[in-house]
Amino acid sequence: MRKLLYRHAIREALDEELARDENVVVMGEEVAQYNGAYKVTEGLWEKWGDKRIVDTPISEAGFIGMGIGASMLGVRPVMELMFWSFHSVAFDQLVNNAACVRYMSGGLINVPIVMRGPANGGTNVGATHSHCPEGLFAAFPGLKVVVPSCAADAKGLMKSAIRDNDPVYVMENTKLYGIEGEVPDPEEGDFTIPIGKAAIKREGSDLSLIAHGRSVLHALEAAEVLKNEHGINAEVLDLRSIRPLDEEAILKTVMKTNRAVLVDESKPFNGVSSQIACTIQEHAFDHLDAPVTRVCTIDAPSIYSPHIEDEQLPNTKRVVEKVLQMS
Amino acid sequence: MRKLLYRHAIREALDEELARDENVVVMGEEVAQYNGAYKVTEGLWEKWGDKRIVDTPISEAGFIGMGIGASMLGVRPVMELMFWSFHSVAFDQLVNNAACVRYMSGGLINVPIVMRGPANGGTNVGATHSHCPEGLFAAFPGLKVVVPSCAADAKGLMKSAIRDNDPVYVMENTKLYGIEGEVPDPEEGDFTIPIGKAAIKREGSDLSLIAHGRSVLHALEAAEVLKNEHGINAEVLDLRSIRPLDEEAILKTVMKTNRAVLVDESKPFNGVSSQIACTIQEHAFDHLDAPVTRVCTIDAPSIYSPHIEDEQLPNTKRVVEKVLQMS
Amino acid sequence: MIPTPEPNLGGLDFSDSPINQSLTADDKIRLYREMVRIRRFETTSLQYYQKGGYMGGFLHLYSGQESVAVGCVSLMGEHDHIITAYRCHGHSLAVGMSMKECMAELFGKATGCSKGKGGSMHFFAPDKNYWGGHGIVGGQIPLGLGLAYGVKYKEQQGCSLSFMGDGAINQGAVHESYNLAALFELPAIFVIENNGYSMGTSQKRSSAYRDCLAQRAEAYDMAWDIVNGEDLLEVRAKVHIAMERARKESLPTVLEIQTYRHYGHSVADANAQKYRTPDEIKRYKQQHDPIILWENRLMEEGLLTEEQKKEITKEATAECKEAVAFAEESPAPTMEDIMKDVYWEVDNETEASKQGRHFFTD
Amino acid sequence: MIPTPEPNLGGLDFSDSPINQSLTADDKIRLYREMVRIRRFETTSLQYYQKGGYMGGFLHLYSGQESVAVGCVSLMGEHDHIITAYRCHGHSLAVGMSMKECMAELFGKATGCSKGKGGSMHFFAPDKNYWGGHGIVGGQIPLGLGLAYGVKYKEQQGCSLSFMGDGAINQGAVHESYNLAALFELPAIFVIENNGYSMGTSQKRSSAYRDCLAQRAEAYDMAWDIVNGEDLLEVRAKVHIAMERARKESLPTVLEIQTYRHYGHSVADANAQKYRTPDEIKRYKQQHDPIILWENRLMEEGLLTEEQKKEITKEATAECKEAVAFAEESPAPTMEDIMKDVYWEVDNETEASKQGRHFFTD
Ligand SMILES: Cc1ncc(C[n+]2csc(CCOP(=O)(O)OP(=O)(O)O)c2C)c(N)n1
Ligand SMILES: Cc1ncc(C[n+]2csc(CCOP(=O)(O)OP(=O)(O)O)c2C)c(N)n1
Ligand SMILES: [Mg+2]
Ligand SMILES: [Mg+2]
Repeated sequence: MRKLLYRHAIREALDEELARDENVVVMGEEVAQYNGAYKVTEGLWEKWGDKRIVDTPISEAGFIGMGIGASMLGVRPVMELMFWSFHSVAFDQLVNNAACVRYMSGGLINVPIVMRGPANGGTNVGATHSHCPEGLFAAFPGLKVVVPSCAADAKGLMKSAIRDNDPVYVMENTKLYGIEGEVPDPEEGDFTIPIGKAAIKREGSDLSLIAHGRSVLHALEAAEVLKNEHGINAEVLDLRSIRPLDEEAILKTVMKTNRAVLVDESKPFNGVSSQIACTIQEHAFDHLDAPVTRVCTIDAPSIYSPHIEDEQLPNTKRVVEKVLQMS
Repeated sequence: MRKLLYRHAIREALDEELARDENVVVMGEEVAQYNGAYKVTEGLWEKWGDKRIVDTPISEAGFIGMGIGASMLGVRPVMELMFWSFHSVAFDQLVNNAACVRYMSGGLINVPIVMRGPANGGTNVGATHSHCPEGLFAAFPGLKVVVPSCAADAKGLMKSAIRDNDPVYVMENTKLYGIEGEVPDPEEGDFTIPIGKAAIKREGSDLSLIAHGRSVLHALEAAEVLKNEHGINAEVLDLRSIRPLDEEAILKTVMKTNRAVLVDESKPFNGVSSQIACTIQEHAFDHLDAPVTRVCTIDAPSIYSPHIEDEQLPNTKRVVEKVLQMS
Repeated sequence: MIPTPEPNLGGLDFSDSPINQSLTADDKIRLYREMVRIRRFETTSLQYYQKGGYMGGFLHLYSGQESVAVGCVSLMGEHDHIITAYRCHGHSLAVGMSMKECMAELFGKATGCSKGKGGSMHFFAPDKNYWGGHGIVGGQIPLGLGLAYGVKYKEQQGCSLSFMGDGAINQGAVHESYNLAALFELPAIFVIENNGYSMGTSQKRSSAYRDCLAQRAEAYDMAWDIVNGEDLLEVRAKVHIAMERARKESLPTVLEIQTYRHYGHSVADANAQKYRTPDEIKRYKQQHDPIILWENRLMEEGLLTEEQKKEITKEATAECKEAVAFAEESPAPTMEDIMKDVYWEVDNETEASKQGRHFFTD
Repeated sequence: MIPTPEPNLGGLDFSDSPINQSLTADDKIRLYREMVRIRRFETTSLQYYQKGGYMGGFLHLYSGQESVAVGCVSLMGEHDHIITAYRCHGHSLAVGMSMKECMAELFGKATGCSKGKGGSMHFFAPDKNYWGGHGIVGGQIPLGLGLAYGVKYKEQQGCSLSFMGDGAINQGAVHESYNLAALFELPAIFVIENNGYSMGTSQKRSSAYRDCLAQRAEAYDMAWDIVNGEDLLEVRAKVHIAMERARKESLPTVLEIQTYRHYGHSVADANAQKYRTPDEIKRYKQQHDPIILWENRLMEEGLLTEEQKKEITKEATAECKEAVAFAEESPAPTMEDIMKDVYWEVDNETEASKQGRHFFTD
């Protein structure tokens, strides 16, 4: 199959949706003339022009709120946060206006907006630029949170996000932008992936590694090491979205393997994996041969040092170790 | 023992700390001349004057950031958020500047600040005004989160918070402000409660109800009902602080009763109780006779209607039902 | 550079302005009726709030400010949109919402405009281009900006009117919106309803400014004006200019409309008679009540008789009574209702709604 | 009302101003040396960044803007404080931080000023009244306001200087801070280092304004001025006035200092030669480089010889080399280090630190 970089898969999704629906407009800092800080929107401004691809000032609360307001009128903005970390200056718009206006209006309004951008550590940019807020936003009913781990998912989920009539927050990853993956050719038809469906990325029988985003890659690598060096056959489940969450798939793999290790770039207190562990123990209690354990980012603000940041994050070694520690 | 309203216990704490340390300054919207929207600061402006009790404009990001900056110089601001729900417009200051500046400076700076205000539902003020962000903030290493459930704790923990050299976020409750409780007389000496120590509020043997804030009251009421109507003897643990978290006390009560029901006004996805369930199953797996279950706020934005809001929240009836459902 | 106006508080007569000359006698009576209806609605709300057991939460009354909402809304056309803060009953009735749905909302009933989910601060009527009713101070302003963005994007000739209080102007999001409006040349009108106080804090204690609050628009090279809100005709004349600037030139404006609230910040305002002297309140009620002033003008112009006046009040009172009866009789939302209106896709049972778990209550 | 200045870009000679007249020959050479040291440091950083394997993350170079940090810091006394954004190397060296600790920080070493935890954007030296180095655009401005608050609270005669870029002025927190500074009469100076661009966006594409960006201060009835940043003496003269206003009258000022960055936004700026023409960059480097201009002046005044100049550059180069050696040889932070510097109470092993679990890694 055709291969695309993760960033180009997103661009293709945007491009196709811009063509499909004249109400789709891409907005954010440096998305137009600069081609995007991470080149996700490269070439779109040249192709689609000023109306459809819009550069904004550094006013996240203002322009994200503006997007939400416009979406209430039927515009379908796809807003880039240069880093998802900058959610902190637009939080009110993100968790009150986008998430609650439908509810507070008794269903009279809906907010068909997408917020997207990278949300990850691992690039040595320090504590304020390395937040992983997927668990944070998934905590707000009214929001949807999507975290694609590969190029195909990035494209397919982005297209679904743009067509969704609720606010969808897509958390990309600067460490994945440059990774290639197979993505169906547009010639073969419109390619979307439904939001809320997890994917088994590797079949296994001895334990389940449950992950999302870049952690899926660590889980897959760890599964190889476990197989080759320890004869342990791990199944890897990629959540793909955090809300809606494919609990069925989670419980299914756990009931199959009876053991789960969660790999999650969140900080451990109320990381996505806290919720998942909570769910598993509640709904698959009798199927568990051991407690659910987790590999999260080590619990401190994100360190800068390139010598050590990778150790603070989940990585293959830490996943393997955690699995081997299991009773 | 002497009885005080919860709100007056807080006021007494503020008053005593204002007297103890000339660097303590109370700031927020309407805290001075208006006596506080919820009268927590009543009389303090009259007593302490303009320098120590300061009214601010409606600029939460600005004035909270200002407090953080001043605290770096050794001022010890106690900032009121009229509602903790308004954290959404000051989020960057709360989770980046307060939580990370120590880390990013390699420990050169510390931020001895207290943020306080009510954080609760149940007053029919709708989705944007009813957030319970204790779990959200506890997720950020660098912050401390305290949730007092009674007048004595409110006073003792507030005093510890003000003396703490790290940022402490105290989540009060408008539904508790008017509730009376025993508080030691200042004559008997300086009364503080260490942050990070949970309290057994009721001894029991059959199961553990673990709660914080107002949910402790529901847990206690439910324990009475369970005892009187069902012969079930529940232990009630009041967490008192969410970070630092008294995991020892949590595990101890669970190992004693072998069953836990968590009562938590958070929304269920990544509520405080998600984290606690995750911890219990991890560290007391073999002691559990049943999965840990939870009574949280029903998972939708907070409804206004006074006819139904109480049903959306944890309440005594829902706690009793949940316990009775346990296998 | 847009020239800045001389703040004009001299009490000019704005009846000459074309937008006002076009008012028929009926129009003028209708404007009167709207204001009276709002006043009555608020009085009734207050009454039931104080009785206890009917409503919960906050109640921020609009009494005294009626000329602002009614004057502004009277200028709105098909592509003009409006959004405001939590003190929203006046705007809601002015756009044509029924007293019934509003009162039922206050009573927390399923028949309320927001099905009992929003309450006093959150009335909406998108079918009337009315986008709420918002509780976070200043938070609605970027949304209002977005409404202007939407109008322009769709190449309609229209504008958005975004209302806020004199305290709200110190929220950062407001300034970000000013800059965006001016930079993108959006048909956005920012209306500061300056009633002199944000809760218990006077304008002087919350804002630094040169001559007035609207003047901050100059920082963004944006047009602005100051309006004596007690005069319905001045409101209409000046807001009309801003709306035309927006519609025809796609340029934003900040308007500061001076007004006064008769009651405290909310019904729970314990200090309502402290931070404002009883004298001040009395003076405003007696000499600056926009309803009385409009009434006097209509009387002078011979358009309104004592009888008509009574009739209008009577009608409004009757309408309120009906609204209360409707609200009382209406059913409360159910437990199932709590879970509705969270996601469009779920409410509409689409394919998308069938994947994965959306709600985490057991 | 504070009178607003005429923006003065006419190239007046500020050598007469008292604060500049007091400069000895040594002082002037010292200022020169500071600027050269910063330039060298940045060139060295760039070199090692590009070599690969030495540094991570971003690198925002200060080259071209040296006169701003050096000019401002040269005016600071015991109770004056400074804070800035992520483009912070210039300010850091200007306040007296050593190249060693700064370079070690870039190299992510435990000997770095922030122990390798902050990186390029987060240098701090509270002992030198320097409060960082902050990555969230505009986020440092309320902190700077708080420094002014602290100075006033402690009844010291001092002020805070809070630096931001021309793009940062559109963050809401900045405006909230302007209002608070003016309202509370705080000794806060807001310095806009206007290098014409925020990343790839020119001033005109990001900000609506009347004559200039500092003029937004008028919205808050605050003093402001515009400064030609290429002239070290003008920087000193005008910033001194603002600092005196702050110290003596406890009043805030917004200053816009016009400057230029020689490199792209950061080393990763793929479009550094696109949004600005190569011609423009060349012109600034040749005709408006503050170091060259200062050098020329000192030469003209006979205070600097060709030899001295070479010597100063040589020293700075040697200092950089030593700093690199130090950084290279220094140890990296360890796994245990990751968990330090999160809580003061934990680091100091106080009683408070012994209650409950602070960290949630197994
Ligand atoms: C972000 C935020 N901060 C504080 C509040 C609490 N609050 C509600 S209304 C209000 C006063 C607002 O005054 P103003 O903007 O003048 O409007 P008015 O009430 O006079 O109509 C305050 C402080 C809030 N709702 N949101
Ligand atoms: C809140 C926030 N939004 C966006 C960014 C990304 N960003 C970093 S620097 C920058 C440009 C800032 O330009 P300016 O304020 O002019 O400062 P300069 O880089 O020119 O010194 C942007 C968009 C950020 N760090 N924080
Ligand atoms: Mg007001
Ligand atoms: Mg710039």
